[in-house]
Amino acid sequence: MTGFLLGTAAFLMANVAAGMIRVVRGPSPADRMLAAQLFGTTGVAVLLVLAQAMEEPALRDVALVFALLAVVVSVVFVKRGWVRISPAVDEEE
Amino acid sequence: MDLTLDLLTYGLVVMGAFFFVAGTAGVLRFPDVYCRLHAVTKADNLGLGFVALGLALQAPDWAARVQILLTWLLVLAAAATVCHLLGRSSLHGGVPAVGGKEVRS
Amino acid sequence: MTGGDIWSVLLVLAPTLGALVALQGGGWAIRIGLALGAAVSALGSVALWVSVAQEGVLRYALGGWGAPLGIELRIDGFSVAMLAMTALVGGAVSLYSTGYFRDLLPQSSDEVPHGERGARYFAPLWLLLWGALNGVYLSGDLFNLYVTLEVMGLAAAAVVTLAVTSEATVAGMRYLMVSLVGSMLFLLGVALLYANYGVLALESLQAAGPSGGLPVLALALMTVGLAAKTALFPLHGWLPSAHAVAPAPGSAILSALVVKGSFYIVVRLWVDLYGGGSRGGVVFLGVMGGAAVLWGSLMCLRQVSLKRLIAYSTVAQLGYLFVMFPLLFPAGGVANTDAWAGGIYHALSHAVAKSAMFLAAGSMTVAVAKDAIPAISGTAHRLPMSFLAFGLGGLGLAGIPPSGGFIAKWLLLRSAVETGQWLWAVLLAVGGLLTVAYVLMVLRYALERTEPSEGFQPVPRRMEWAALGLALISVLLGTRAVEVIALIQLGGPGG
Amino acid sequence: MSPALVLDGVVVGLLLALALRLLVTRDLFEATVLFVAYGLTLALAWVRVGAPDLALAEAALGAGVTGALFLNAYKRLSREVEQPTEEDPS
Amino acid sequence: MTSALLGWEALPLAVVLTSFVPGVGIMFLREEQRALRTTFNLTGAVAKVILVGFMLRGVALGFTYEWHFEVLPGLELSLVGDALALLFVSLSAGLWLVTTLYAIGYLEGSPNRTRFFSFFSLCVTATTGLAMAGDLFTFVLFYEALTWTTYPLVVHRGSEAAIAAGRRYLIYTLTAGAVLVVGAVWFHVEVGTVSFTAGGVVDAAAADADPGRYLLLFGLLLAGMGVKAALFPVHGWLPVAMAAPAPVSALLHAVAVVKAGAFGVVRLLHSLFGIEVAGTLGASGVVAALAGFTIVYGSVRALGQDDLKRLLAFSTVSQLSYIALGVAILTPMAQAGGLVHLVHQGIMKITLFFCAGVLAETLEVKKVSEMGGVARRMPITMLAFSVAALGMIGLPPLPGFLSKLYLGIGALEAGAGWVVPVLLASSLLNAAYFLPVIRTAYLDDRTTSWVDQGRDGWLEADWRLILPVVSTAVFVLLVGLLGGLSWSPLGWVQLIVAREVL
Amino acid sequence: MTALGLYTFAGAGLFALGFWAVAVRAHLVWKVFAINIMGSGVFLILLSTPARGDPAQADPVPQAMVLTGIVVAVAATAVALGMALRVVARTGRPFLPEEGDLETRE
Repeated sequence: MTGFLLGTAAFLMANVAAGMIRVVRGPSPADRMLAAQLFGTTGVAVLLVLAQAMEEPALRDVALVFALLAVVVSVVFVKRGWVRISPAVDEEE
Repeated sequence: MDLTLDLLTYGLVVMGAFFFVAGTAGVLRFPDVYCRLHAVTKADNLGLGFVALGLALQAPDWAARVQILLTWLLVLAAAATVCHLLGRSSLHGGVPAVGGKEVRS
Repeated sequence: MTGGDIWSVLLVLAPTLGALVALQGGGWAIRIGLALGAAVSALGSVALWVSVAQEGVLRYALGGWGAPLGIELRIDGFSVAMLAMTALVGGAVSLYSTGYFRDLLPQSSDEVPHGERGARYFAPLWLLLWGALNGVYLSGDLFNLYVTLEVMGLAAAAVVTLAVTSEATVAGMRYLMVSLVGSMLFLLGVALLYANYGVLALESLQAAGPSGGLPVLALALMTVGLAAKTALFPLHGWLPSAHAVAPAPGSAILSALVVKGSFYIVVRLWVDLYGGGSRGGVVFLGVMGGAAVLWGSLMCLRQVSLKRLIAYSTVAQLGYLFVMFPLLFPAGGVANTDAWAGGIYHALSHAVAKSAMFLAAGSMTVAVAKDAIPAISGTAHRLPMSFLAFGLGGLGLAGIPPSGGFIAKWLLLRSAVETGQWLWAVLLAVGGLLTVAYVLMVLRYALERTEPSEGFQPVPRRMEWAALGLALISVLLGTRAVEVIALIQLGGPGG
Repeated sequence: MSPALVLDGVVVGLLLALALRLLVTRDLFEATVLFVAYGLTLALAWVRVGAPDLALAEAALGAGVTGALFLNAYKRLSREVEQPTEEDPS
Repeated sequence: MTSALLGWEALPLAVVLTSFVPGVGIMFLREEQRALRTTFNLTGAVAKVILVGFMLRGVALGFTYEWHFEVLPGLELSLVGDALALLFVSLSAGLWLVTTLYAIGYLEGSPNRTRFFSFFSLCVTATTGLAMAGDLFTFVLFYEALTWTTYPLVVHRGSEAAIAAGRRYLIYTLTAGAVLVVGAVWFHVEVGTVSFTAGGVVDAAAADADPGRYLLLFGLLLAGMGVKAALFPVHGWLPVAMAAPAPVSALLHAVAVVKAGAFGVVRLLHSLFGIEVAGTLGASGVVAALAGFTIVYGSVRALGQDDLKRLLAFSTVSQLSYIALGVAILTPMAQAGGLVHLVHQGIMKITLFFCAGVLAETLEVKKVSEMGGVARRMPITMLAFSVAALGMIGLPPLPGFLSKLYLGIGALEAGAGWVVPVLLASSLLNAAYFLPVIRTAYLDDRTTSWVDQGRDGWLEADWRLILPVVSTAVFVLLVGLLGGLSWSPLGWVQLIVAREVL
Repeated sequence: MTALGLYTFAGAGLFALGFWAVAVRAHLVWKVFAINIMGSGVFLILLSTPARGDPAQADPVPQAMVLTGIVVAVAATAVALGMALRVVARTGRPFLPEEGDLETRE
C-alpha cells in the first residue's frame, strides 16, 4: 500500500509539473493563475496521500493550509495583480 | 475486510489520478482560458474527491476522515469561487474566447 | 557571576527597545530611545570589560540550554573591545544626530539630501542596527551570527536610503543586494560546516579543528560573503556611493561600525575557527588588503566630493585590517601577537577617527550646503572645532603620532619586521603616506583664506562637540594603549 | 527504483525546473506565479525531508506572504515602469 | 644618576607643556582677542625659559630629570632632561621667546594670526619634546608631530608659492618620517630597546657579525633624520620653504626643524649606535663624507643668489652639516665643535633671518640687489646682520670661529686631514657670499625705491622687530667672546662630551 | 543515491542557479527572486544532511534554523522589494544604473 501511495504521489506531482507548462505558456494572466489552482487541488491530494503513506498525520493539517492558501493567493492575485493582459518587462541587457 | 478496503482504495485513488490527468490534459490542450477553467476546476476537484474518498477509507480514525472530507469541501468551494473570479476578470480584461464573439472591454 | 549574562542580553534588547520607542516619533521619543541605547551600551561594555578582565572568557547559554540548541554567547577581550568601540562611537553619533536632523524636519524635496524621512527613521534604524551589532559581538555560534549579520545588513541598507535622492536610493539598493548575497554565501558556509560537524558553536567547531575539503570550501564561501559586506577590494564597488550619500551620522555609522561587524566575523573565522587556515589563504587576504590600501588611497586623491573621499578612504583603511592576516600568521611560525594587537587596534582607532571625520564633514557640508571639497574652503575659522576634529581624525587615520593609528601602524610594522615580511612593511609605509596626501587635500582647502561665499549656516554646537570628542579620543588612543591592548589580548591568539 | 525515490525525483526536478524558469523569464507576473508554485513545492520537499512543521511555515510565509510581496511589487511596477497600453480594467 | 630632586621628575613634561597649553588655548581664541593671545604666548615662552633655567642648574649639578609614561607594553613615552637634551632645549626655549616677540611685531595686522600662533607654539612643543626624547620611540613621535605643526606655518600666507612650498616640504619630510618609523621599528626589533643611552645600545659583536644589515638599518634612520637636517641629496625642500613668513623661516632654520634633523643625527650616532660601533661599521665615515660634501655644496649654491632669504637658506644647508660632520669625527674636540655649532649656528642664523625679515617688512627689500645703502636707513639692523654674517664666516672671536677651530683640531687629531681644507673652503665661500651683501648695504648707493613703512619713534622700525634682532646679535657677540667660560655653550658642550662620550 | 542526497544536490543546484541569476539578471525584482532561491537552496542543504546522531531521527537544530531563516528571508524580501520600488520611483527604471552614471552628473 505505501509503495502504491508514494507512486501515486509521484504521479500526481508529475501531473502538476506538466500543468506548469501552461503557466509558462500563458498567454493570459488567468492561464497562469490556473497553476495556483492546479497546485492547490493537486497539492492537497499529494499531501493527503503522503499523510497516509508516511504515517504523518500532521500533513493533513498542511493540506488544509494548502487549500486555504491556494484560495487566498488566487483571490489576491485576481483582485490586485490584474493589471494588463500580457505584462512583459523588457530587460536591460 | 482489509483486502476489500484496500482494493477499494486502490480503485478510488487510481480513478482520482485519472481525473487529475484529464484535468491537466485539459489545461494543456484546451483552446482558451474559459475552457481551461472548466478542466482545472471540474476534473481536478473530482479527482481530489476520489482520492480523498479512497484515503478516508484508510484513515486511522474518524477525526482524520472528517478532516479529509472537510479539506475536500473547502477546495471545492474555493475552486468555484476562484474559477468564477478568474473567468469574470478574463472577460472584463478582454481575453478572447475561441469561437466566441468579439469581447468588449 | 558578575551579571555579565544580564548585561549581554540587555546590550541587544535595550537598543531594540529604544528603536521601538524612537519609532513612536517626536523629538522626545527619539531622544529617550537614543539615550536608552547609549546608556545601556556604555554601561554594558564597562560591566563586561570588568567581568572579562576578572574571569577571562565568558560563556553564557541563554534559555538554559547548552550548545548546540540554545543561543550561545561567548565574550572575550576582542568582543568587549568592539562593544566598547560601538558604544563610544554610537553615543557620539546619537548625540550628533539629534542636532543634525533638528532643523531639517519638514523638507523632503529632491535637492535636500536629508528630509523628514531621515529625521523620523534615522534613530529607530540606527538603534536596531546597534542592537544587531552588539548581537554580532556577543554571539557564540554561527547561526546567531548569521541572523544578527542579516539584521545589521538590512538596517544598514535602510540607513543609506534615508536620504531621498535617487543616488541614495540606488546606492542603498546596491548595498542591500551585495549584503544579501553576502549573507547567503555566509549561510551556505554555515550549512556546510553544520553538515560536516553537527555543531554551530564557535568553540565546539574550533575544538573540531575544521580541515579538509568541505570545511575549507565553507571557509572560502563565508569569507567571500563577508568580504563583500566588508568591501574588501575588489568587492568594494558599492561602498563609496553608499557611505557618501547617507546622512552624515549614517555615514559615520556605516564606515566606522557596520563594516567592522562583518570584519569581526572574518577574524573569528580565520583566527579562532581555522587557526589561520593556510598560509596561502592569509597571504591572499593580505594581498587583497594591500590592493585595497593602494587603490582606495589613489581613488581618494581623485575625488571632488568630501564625503566620497572619506568613503574611499574607508576602502583603503579596511585594507589594512586584512593586511593583518599574513602578519598574524607568518610562514611556518606561531601567531604573532603584535600583528593581532595592531590589527585590532587599527580597527578600533579607525572607527573612532573615521566617525569623527564623517561627523565633522557633515557639519561642514551642512554649514556650506555643499559637498564639494573646494566649497569648504574657509570653514576652518568658521567651524574651528569641526575643522580640528577633521584634522585630528585625519592624522589618526594616517597613523601620525600621537594617535591610535600610529600605535596600530607601529605594531603592524613591528610584526612585519619581526616575521621578516618586508614587503608588508613597505606597503604600510606607503599607505600611510598616501593617506596623508588625501587628508591634506582637504585640510588645504579648509585652511584657505577665502571667506565662504554665501549661505553659511551655523550648526548646533553639539554636532561639533560630538565630532571633536571622537577626534580627541582617537588621539588619546595613541597615548594610552596599554589597557586596551591588554584587553584585546584576552582570549586572543597567543595571548 | 522505489516509488519514494521517484516521488523525490519529481519533487526535486520540479523545484529546479520552476526555479530555472522563474529566473529566466521576463514576465514578472509569470515569475510571481511560479514563485508561489515554487514555494508550495518547497513545502512538499520539507515534508519529504522530515520537517512537516516547516512545510506549514513555508507554505504560509514562503509562498503566501512572499508571494503577496512580489505581487505587490508587480502591481506597482507595472503601473510605474511602463505606460499601460490597455485601459486599466479595475 | 636618575632624578634625585623630589617632585622634579615631571619637569621635562612641564617644559613641554609650557608651549603646548598656550598652543591649544590659542586655537580656541577668536581672531580679535589679541591681548589674550599675546599674554598666552609670552607667558608660555617666559615660563619655559624659567623652567629650563631650573633644569640647567640641576643638570649642571649632576641631576638628570626623567619622566616616563607607558604607551604600549614595552614602549614608553620618556622625556629625559640630560646635558645633551638641555643643549637643544635651552637653544629652542631662548630663541622661541625672542621669535615670539618678533612674530607678534612682524605679523601685526595680518590675518589668521590665531592659527599662526597656535601652531607656532605647538611647533616649539614638538621641538622641545624631541630634544628631551629619552628614546627613539618618543623621538619619532615628536619628529612627526613637528612636521605636522610646521606645515600650517609654511603655507601660512596661502599664496601659490607657499602652498607649493608646503607640498614640497611635506613630501620630503613625510617620506622621511615614514622611513624613520620603519627604521625605528626595525631597530626596536633588532636591538630590543630604543632607549637613548650614552655610548649607544647596539651590541658591537652583533654589528660585527652582520655589518651589512646594521649599515642598512643605520642608513634608514639616517635618511629619516637627514631630510630635516637638509643633508645633500635630500635638502631640496629647505630653499623652497623660504616662502614662509620670516619668523617661520627663523624657526625652521634656527630653532626647530633643521635642528631637529641635526639633533637626530647626533642622537643616532651618540645614543643609539654609539660612536664606536658607528666607527667600526663605517657609518660615521659615510656621515662625515656626506656632511663634508654638503658643506661645500651649500656654500657654492649660496653664491650668486640674489634673493636674500634664498641665500640664507643655502647657507643653512651648508652650515648645518658642520654639526653632523663634528659628531661623525670621533675625537672629543670635534664632537664639541659639532655640538656647539648647534647653538652657534642657531643664534647666528636667527639673527640673519630676523634682519632679512625686518628689511622685507620695513622696506620691502627682499633681494640683495635692492639693498644698496640700506645700512644708512637701518644702521642697527645691518650692524646685527654684519655681526652674524662675520660670525658665520668664522672671524675670530665670533662663534663660528670657535666651532671651526674645534672641528679642525678634532679632525686633525682623528687623522681626518681632509676636513681642514673643507672648512677653509667653506669659510672662503661664506665670505664670498656674505661680504658682497654687507658691502652693498654699506657702500653702494640706493638704486631702487624702498617702500618705507616708517619708523617707530626714534627706532628704525617697530621695536618688537628691533629688540629681537639686537638681543640675538648681542648673544652672538657674547657667545663668541665668553666661549671660555664654563656656562657658555662651548663650556656646556665640553661638559656633555666629558659626561657622555668618554 | 539516497533520497536525502538528492535533496542536498538539489539545494546546491538551487543555490548555484540563484547565484547565477543574481549576477546575470539586471532587473531588481529578479535579483530578489534569485536571493530567495539561494536561501531556499541553503535550507535544503541544512535539512537534508543530518549530521548529528541517528539519521532516522529528525534533528531539531536545523529545523529551528530554517524556520528562523524563512522569517528572516521574508523580512529581507520585504525590505528589498520596498527599496526596489523606491528605485523605480526615483529613476523610473527597475535597474541599478552602472556605477558612474549618477556620479558623472557633478
